[in-house]
Amino acid sequence: MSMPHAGHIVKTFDEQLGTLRDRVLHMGGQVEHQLRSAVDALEQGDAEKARQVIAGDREIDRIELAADEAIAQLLALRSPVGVDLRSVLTYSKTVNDLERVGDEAKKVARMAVLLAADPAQGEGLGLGAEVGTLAQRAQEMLHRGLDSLVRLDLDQARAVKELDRGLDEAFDAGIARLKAHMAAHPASVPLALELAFALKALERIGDHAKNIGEYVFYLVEGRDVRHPKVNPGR
Amino acid sequence: MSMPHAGHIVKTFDEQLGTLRDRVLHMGGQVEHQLRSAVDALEQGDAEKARQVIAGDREIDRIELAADEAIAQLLALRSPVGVDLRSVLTYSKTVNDLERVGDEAKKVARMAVLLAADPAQGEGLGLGAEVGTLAQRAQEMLHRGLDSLVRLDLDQARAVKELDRGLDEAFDAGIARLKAHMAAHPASVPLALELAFALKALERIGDHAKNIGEYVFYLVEGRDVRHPKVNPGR
Amino acid sequence: MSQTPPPVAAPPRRDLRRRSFRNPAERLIEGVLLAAALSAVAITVAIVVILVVESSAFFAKVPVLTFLTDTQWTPLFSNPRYGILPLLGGTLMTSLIALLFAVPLGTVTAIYLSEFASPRVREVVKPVLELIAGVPTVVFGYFALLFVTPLLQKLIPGLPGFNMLGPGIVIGIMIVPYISSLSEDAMRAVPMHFREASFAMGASRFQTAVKVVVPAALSGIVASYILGVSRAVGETMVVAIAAGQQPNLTFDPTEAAATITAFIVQVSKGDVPHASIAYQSIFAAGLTLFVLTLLFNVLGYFVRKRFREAY
Amino acid sequence: MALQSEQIRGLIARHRLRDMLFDVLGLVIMLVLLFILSALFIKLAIDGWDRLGTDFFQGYPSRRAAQAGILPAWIGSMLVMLVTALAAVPVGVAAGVWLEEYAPRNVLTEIVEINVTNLAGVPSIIYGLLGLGLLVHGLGLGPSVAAAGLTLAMMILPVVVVATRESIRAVPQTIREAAYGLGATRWQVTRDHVLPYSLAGVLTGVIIGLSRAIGETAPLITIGAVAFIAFLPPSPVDASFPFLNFEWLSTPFTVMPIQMFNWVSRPDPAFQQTAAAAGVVLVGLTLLMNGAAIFLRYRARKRIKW
Amino acid sequence: MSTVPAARPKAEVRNLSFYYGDFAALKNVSLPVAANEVTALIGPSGCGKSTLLRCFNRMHDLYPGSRYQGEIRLYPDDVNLLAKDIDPVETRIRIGMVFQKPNPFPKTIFENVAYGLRILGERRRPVIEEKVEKALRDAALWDEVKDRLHQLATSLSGGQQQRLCIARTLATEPEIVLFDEPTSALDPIATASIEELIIELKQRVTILIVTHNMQQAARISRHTAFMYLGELIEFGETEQIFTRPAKEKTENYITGRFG
Amino acid sequence: MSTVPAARPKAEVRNLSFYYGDFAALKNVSLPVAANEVTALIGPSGCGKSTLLRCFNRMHDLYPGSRYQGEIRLYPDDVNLLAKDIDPVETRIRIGMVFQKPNPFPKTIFENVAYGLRILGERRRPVIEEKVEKALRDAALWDEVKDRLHQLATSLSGGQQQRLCIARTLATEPEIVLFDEPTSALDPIATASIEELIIELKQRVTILIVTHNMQQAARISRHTAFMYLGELIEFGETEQIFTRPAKEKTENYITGRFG
Ligand SMILES: Nc1ncnc2c1ncn2[C@@H]1O[C@H](COP(=O)(O)OP(=O)(O)OP(=O)(O)O)[C@@H](O)[C@H]1O
Ligand SMILES: Nc1ncnc2c1ncn2[C@@H]1O[C@H](COP(=O)(O)OP(=O)(O)OP(=O)(O)O)[C@@H](O)[C@H]1O
Ligand SMILES: [Mg+2]
Ligand SMILES: [Mg+2]
Ligand SMILES: O=P([O-])([O-])[O-]
Repeated sequence: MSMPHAGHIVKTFDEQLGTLRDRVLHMGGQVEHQLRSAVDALEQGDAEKARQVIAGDREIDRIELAADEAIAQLLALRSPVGVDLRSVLTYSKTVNDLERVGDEAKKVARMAVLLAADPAQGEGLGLGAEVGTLAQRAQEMLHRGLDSLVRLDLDQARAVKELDRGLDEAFDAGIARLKAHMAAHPASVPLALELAFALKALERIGDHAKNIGEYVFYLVEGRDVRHPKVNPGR
Repeated sequence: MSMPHAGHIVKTFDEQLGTLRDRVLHMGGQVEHQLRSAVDALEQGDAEKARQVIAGDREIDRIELAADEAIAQLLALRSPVGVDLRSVLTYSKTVNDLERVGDEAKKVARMAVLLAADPAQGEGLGLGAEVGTLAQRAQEMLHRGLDSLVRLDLDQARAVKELDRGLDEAFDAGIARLKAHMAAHPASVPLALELAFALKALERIGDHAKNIGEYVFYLVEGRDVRHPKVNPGR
Repeated sequence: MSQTPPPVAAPPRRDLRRRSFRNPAERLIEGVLLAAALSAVAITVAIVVILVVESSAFFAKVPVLTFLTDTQWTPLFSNPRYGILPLLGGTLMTSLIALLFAVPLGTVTAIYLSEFASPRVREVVKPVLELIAGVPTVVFGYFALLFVTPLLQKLIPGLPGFNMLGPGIVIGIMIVPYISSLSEDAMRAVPMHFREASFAMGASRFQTAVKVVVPAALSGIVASYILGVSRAVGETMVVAIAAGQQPNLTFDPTEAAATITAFIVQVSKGDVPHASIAYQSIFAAGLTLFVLTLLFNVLGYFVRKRFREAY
Repeated sequence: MALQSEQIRGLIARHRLRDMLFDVLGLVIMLVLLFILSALFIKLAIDGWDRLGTDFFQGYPSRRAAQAGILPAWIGSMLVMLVTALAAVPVGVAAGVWLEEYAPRNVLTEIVEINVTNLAGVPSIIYGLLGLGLLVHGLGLGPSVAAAGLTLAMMILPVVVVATRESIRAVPQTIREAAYGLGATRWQVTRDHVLPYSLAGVLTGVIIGLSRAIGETAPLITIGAVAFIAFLPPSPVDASFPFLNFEWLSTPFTVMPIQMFNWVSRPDPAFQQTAAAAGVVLVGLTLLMNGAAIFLRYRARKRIKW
Repeated sequence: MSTVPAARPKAEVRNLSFYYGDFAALKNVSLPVAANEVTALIGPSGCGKSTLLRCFNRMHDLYPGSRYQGEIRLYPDDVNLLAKDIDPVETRIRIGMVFQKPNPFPKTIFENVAYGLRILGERRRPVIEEKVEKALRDAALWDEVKDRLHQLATSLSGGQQQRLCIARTLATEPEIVLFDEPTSALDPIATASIEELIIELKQRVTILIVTHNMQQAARISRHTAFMYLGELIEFGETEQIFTRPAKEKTENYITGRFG
Repeated sequence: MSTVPAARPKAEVRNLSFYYGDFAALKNVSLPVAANEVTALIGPSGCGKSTLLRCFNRMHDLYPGSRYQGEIRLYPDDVNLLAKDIDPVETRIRIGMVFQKPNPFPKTIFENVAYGLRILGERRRPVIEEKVEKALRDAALWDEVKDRLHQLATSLSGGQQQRLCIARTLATEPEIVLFDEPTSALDPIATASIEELIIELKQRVTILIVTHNMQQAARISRHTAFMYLGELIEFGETEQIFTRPAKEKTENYITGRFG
């Protein structure tokens, strides 16, 4: 495992960078857990679990604040340059995305609460398969995105990008099915609309995971690969 | 007008910070313009304008990349501390939010394209008022958020926060109306769902504007006021 | 944004190639300076040549071995003997007495001035010592003969008017400022931060002086001793005036004895005909003295050089 | 803490005591030294006091102690010094400059350096022998003012060289590099910077050298200075063209210290008083010169900060 | 002035003023020094940083004409270091100092470190050897010099010399070590090793450091004091000082505005 | 090695090796120096930065026993500065130098600045006065010293002295100015003004600067060269060197890892 921030003469710097990295990865783990719980709650109609997720988002927010403060301190006290700076900037952006993922997970959890309150309706929507696919893909992307960050694995990072395409297609399919369902069952509209937002949330999670993968490129190679259309090659 | 980064002994530093700030404000202006155009396109059913907005997002992306690079360079070459560091971090976060706003504006524009293709349907939805209110509020929030950044005006920043509550309410009302409409007019579902996403986008823009206001607090007072629930007072 | 620099009226560029007119003047000056520096070599060469040439006539008459081993020096007698040992003995005795006096006093004074005395005391005492070093030796001869010896005669009954002790002590007094001044310079040259480091560890003044300053300045101090010896050996007037003119191979400091230098003065005072053996004998004596001091000087040179390289 | 503070306090107390003892020892030694020296000078002054008067300075040596004066001696000293200064200063300073500013790092330089160092340690009487062999007999100058002046010039040459070198060395290399960096040539650097900044030091060295020369006896005895001279050398300045007159260079002469030596060597106590009087003058003169040198150096140190 | 969250103060400056003759180099400075932490003093040239530092081991007593007013309390003894009845020598044994320019004595490496022990009257060779080794290890120098203990200290590189000076100070186990710009004569690599060392040392001793290099203060200290014209302008946790200083003067100084 | 995007090179080092006796202090260094830009040389102690800098004005010629091999071409003349037929004295007139320790001559402020002009044979007082004023203005010192031009330069503060040395160099309108760690003896505030000055100066002259302070290189230079053990490891735009260096050695050095 390549650690870009080992080996400073001043070991505290390694420690601090390491701590920051661990904090970010810990946040990633938490967010993954939130997402998994939210999806489980949705699939199992478990309102209690969903509520835990909603409550748990505060913890994510707390971690975000702490991480941002740690980043500001590291920048202020250590003036990192080169790979160290790129690491810190990557962590900063990753934290931001993870926080957004947390929020999206919360949205999914909210949906789960609604569904749990009206299980019959949920059955009626019959979207178990779509949600399941989307959720699974989103989770995989997030996991791989974080993994690519841990391992500084550009192949993995590239793979996340590929996966995003599939996710977007699944999302479009899901929305199309929803539209059809809503048109056919007007009574399902309120819940279905919420479900649409949940699907959207899962789709967004994929985008965030993709972002994380892109940051890894920046960290490792020093080039910003976001927005490939306006940014050919760099 | 208080400029936190004037008066360095090394004037180039002032210049560089000034350039970065101008870049961020310019991006803000661009994004405001995008949003206004998107909303106009939506309200006027102007597909051409909407397409311009969609195309214009690339420019936003380009500015984001350039700003992020400038920020990385500034951090690497100048090791800012104190208010300078807070400024840079604020700009960094603001850029991120602005890019998101740009994306949301693009979503609104996409909706506008759809609507323009089917003006009758749009009329039928009869949501002109809701969209108008939301759009107007979102625009105002964005404008005020950026303004608070320009002037380092905490009152303004606080005001943005207040406005967000109204926006959220307007959004909820809009969604409720949409649900009712969809249930009543199943044929409108496909377009209505897109409209719901557009409303969601406007609501998110408000959130981003609020974020910018919160960063201003950080810049001026050095305290992070995001996530007030987990972060009482700081 | 970086604007393009305003067009600056470029000064006419100077040609970088070597110019010939400047070099001759510079070279001329360098030549003159070099010639001046070589004069030092010339003087040394002249000394050696004169001493060797004049004394070679002497050594043609007196075998070198006799010169070095005979214990009598009576060139002016009708039955002249030319053994340098008595003169050498007198020279070394007076120098030894001087050193026994000057080294401890000079060293203690130097340490005291450099490490203990307040700046004000130092500022007064140091120049005074230097002034003393400038007093003509003939005046010290006067002291030795008319002040110190009479004083000693009170302490040591039977001390003859001419003796080695009195002039020895006076030479000692003469070279105390020399030794203390050079040693003090060497100690002053030890950078302040060494002292601060030592004091900061809780060392006392004496510990700092003895364990840090003196070792660091040691070669400078030793060099000052060596140069002191060299001066004592070459000292003329004090012994010429107060030690007597009798070549006398003895190690009793209370006796009178002649030194090499005193002998040369004694001969020169009279009207010695050029090319006489007496005339030549002073060059032989001078050569001995020169070799002796040369040894000390070269030793001192290397010790000092090491000291210079220390920081 | 490794040691108990009680122990430390004891240790410190012992160290303090030792400091104090040495402080007292140093002070006592110095005071004793100064006391002895002042006693010597006071005795000298007391002995010679009665003889010090205008007559003494205007009189010629005499067989009668009460009438003996030092006129030819001090005039002789002045003339000899003139020759010495004119010969030693330019050559010494130039040699010092060459050694510090021009000398390449090679054998020649090393040889010159060793020679200068050695010459500084050669006893003065050897210079006398040199003068005797080289100037008096070799060049046929005879026992003259010129021979004496040149002999002393050779003697103080190393003093001037060493003083020049040391004060030049005190000019930081950074100052030289600054001047070279501006495009100055070696001579410009020397003339515009090195020499002006070290002038006080050079002057100090020159004065100290001359004061040594003025008190020097042995070499002049060796070259044959006569103690008893009852006339003055011809004046160096003429009333008529070409106004300068070099005859004085070749006249026999005497100088102050020789005069004093001569008187000291006589058993007659009256002459010893006269000797003391000459001693007072001589000491006064050298003190004055050395004092001037010390003052100069002190002022230079104050004025130039790097 | 911010209050200090330092759990255990090792020393505390109280209303300290200091005069060189009539010139007040320190004006009513108060400052806690947390035990086993690094406290940094920063500020523009001539603001009195070194003066304050040198009060701690009474270095000023070596030179005539200076005057203290106020207290520096040392804990846990709770004595006033500046009191008349406190022996400066004892203070210096308990409070070590490392200087700007590496200044090993022109002796062997071993003798440099042994110096402090000998001063304290230690004669037993094995004890000295053991303590020298320990001090050199503590100063992260042992491995580099263990085979050349009897070579001259001046043969070491600048950074090694400075670590030797630290070892020399550590040998007598001081409670506080004062550093006066310890790296300003060193290059970045040597500087980094000294910084690393200082950070390690705080486990053993309390550290007070003067530095011109603000980034250095940022990197190694827990608390930072900003001084200006002999006054203490701001004292606080280093991260606070560098991310959100409370005083405008501090902000101006650390960000490179006109001081 | 990265290629240089410098539009106009003012000078170019080509395959330069330099020997102190047998010791190769520079090994085959090649490096462009862009006109009217600041180029910084960084690297650990003893890597040859100063040696390289001092090749530009042939300072090594002052000391015996050193040897150049390779070229430094100066544009637009397109001559090799190291060629035998080039006069080092002329070179030094066109290529000025500012040293680590401020080293004003112990003369008046005016005479310090006028010295270079006098060397060039300028005798006309009004011309000298005008140029001295201009140089002092260019060095941002005029306002501070205009009322005390005839006081000794040594009475100025460290930062002012250094600016005076810069003015002294500027007076003769050199084309390149070499700076050898010009701020390492100064405090942060004086350092900042010198940095500001250097940035301003590049409009007029080409600047080559050696610095131990990497942040300084980052702040003021357009291009940075990283040297190690006499070799040029990496040369490139400063922002690239500090955000994404191409060589691992560079990365390790700038981020404070083992060099
Ligand atoms: N021995 C002294 N006598 C008189 N004044 C002094 C003495 N030492 C220092 N000062 C003055 O006291 C003030 C504080 O000096 P100090 O050395 O403590 O400053 P500093 O903050 O350490 O500065 P620097 O960063 O330059 O070392 C300065 O104005 C200085 O001129
Ligand atoms: N006059 C000299 N004679 C012999 N070797 C020298 C001389 N000057 C420098 N060196 C050696 O040449 C190498 C490069 O020295 P240089 O001064 O250029 O390094 P530097 O990079 O400027 O280091 P620093 O940052 O310490 O100034 C070093 O190993 C040094 O020891
Ligand atoms: Mg975009
Ligand atoms: Mg200081
Ligand atoms: O900020 P987002 O809602 O687009 O993730």
